[in-house]
Amino acid sequence: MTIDILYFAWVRERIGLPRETVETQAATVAQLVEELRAREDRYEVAFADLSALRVAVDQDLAEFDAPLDGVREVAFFPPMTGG
Amino acid sequence: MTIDILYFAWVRERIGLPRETVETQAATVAQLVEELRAREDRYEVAFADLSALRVAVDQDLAEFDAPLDGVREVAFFPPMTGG
Amino acid sequence: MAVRVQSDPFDLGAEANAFVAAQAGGMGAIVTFTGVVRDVAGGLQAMEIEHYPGMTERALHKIEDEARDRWQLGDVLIVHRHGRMQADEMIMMVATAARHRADAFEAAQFLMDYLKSRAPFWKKEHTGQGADWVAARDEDEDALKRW
Amino acid sequence: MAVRVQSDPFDLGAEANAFVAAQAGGMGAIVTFTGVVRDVAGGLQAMEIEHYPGMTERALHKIEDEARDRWQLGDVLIVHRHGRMQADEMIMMVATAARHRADAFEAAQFLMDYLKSRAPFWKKEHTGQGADWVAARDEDEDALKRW
Repeated sequence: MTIDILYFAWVRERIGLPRETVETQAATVAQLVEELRAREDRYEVAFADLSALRVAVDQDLAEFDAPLDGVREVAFFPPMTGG
Repeated sequence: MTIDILYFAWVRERIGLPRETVETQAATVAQLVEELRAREDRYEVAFADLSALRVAVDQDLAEFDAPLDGVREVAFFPPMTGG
Repeated sequence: MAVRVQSDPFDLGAEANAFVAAQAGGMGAIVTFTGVVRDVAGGLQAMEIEHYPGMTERALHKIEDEARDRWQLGDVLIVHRHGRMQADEMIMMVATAARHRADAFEAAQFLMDYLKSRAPFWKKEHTGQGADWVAARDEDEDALKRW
Repeated sequence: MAVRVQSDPFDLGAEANAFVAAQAGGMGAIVTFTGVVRDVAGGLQAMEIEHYPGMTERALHKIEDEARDRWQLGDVLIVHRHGRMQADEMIMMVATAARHRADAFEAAQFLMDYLKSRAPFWKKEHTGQGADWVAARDEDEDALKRW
């Protein structure tokens, strides 16, 4: 399946791009992360500490074990600091 | 001694005047209240239920047993409803 | 620090903007509370507010001093009207500035709770059926217990 | 109900006055919170706020819906800027209207607590020494536990 992946804040800066489209068979966000980490060092660096990351699935906050079935958009970013 | 007495809200309306100056030997606010109640019916009516009244002595909230020594101004009014 | 008691209307927007502009650089959190004349039952012709000149300002300053002892605050503003006003007119406002939002929020709530029950204002509602002094609410007295 | 995410500055005073004017007759209590860019250490050249278009609006509406489930509210307004701004500029504001002041205060605090940690905004501070993403504070995450 085809999924849009978005990166924000320092995750975007470490990976070096704001979004990309991937073709994946990953069943969960965690499996998608493993696929990305295996690609290149910059992904390995960005995803080194998952406790420092948050994930949104189709624009709702989610956990790393969230399923990807039917999902169109996954976003990775640090804890939010608005307000 | 000479004391200015002020009345506010329905206390003012029941007594029929906003302020008056009295000559008194009362030692406490409660004794002053007894002197006033003895004067006329309208005072008796206004001071019938002390739990419905508040008192300020020289512009600070006080209790009915507050001493009057050196005091220049005593005010009686219902519980406050600002804001 | 400013306490104003006045019969004239005030402009919340102008007060709020001026309040923010006057803060020192570190004050990132600004809270305002505004009280508006409510016409709950329908038929309110006027709200009349009586106060105790002299004691009012004294009481408001004491309440502000107390808030400053409890929280780290920048400026504090209290504006309260007296006299007659109509439904939907603004009665009063407070504003607080602090580095952290918890301080600004709590101080504003504290100011309001004390102002309600400890500052010498009395409200009278005029309707077609006559005029009645607003009774103090037990909840307002109870609200003081949390501080 | 209004949620606005914008790069342009907003006018707190104009927003606050329009918010009060738009309320139905029973809403006697209005609370606003305004967040201002702080330059705590001195030397802040700019604050940059990144957000997640689409999810941001969605998250803010969810937070507002949650507040409406918990308190009796009139209107709610949330305005949040993104992009670059300077020290002392206003970053964001919320406003709440309610019949009773406790509802207006609590709802505004709730909106702020959730907005801080659950709406996708990220702050970056630019100084003479470079640029750093602002770290989330444990206190902000802890603040959610009271609700």
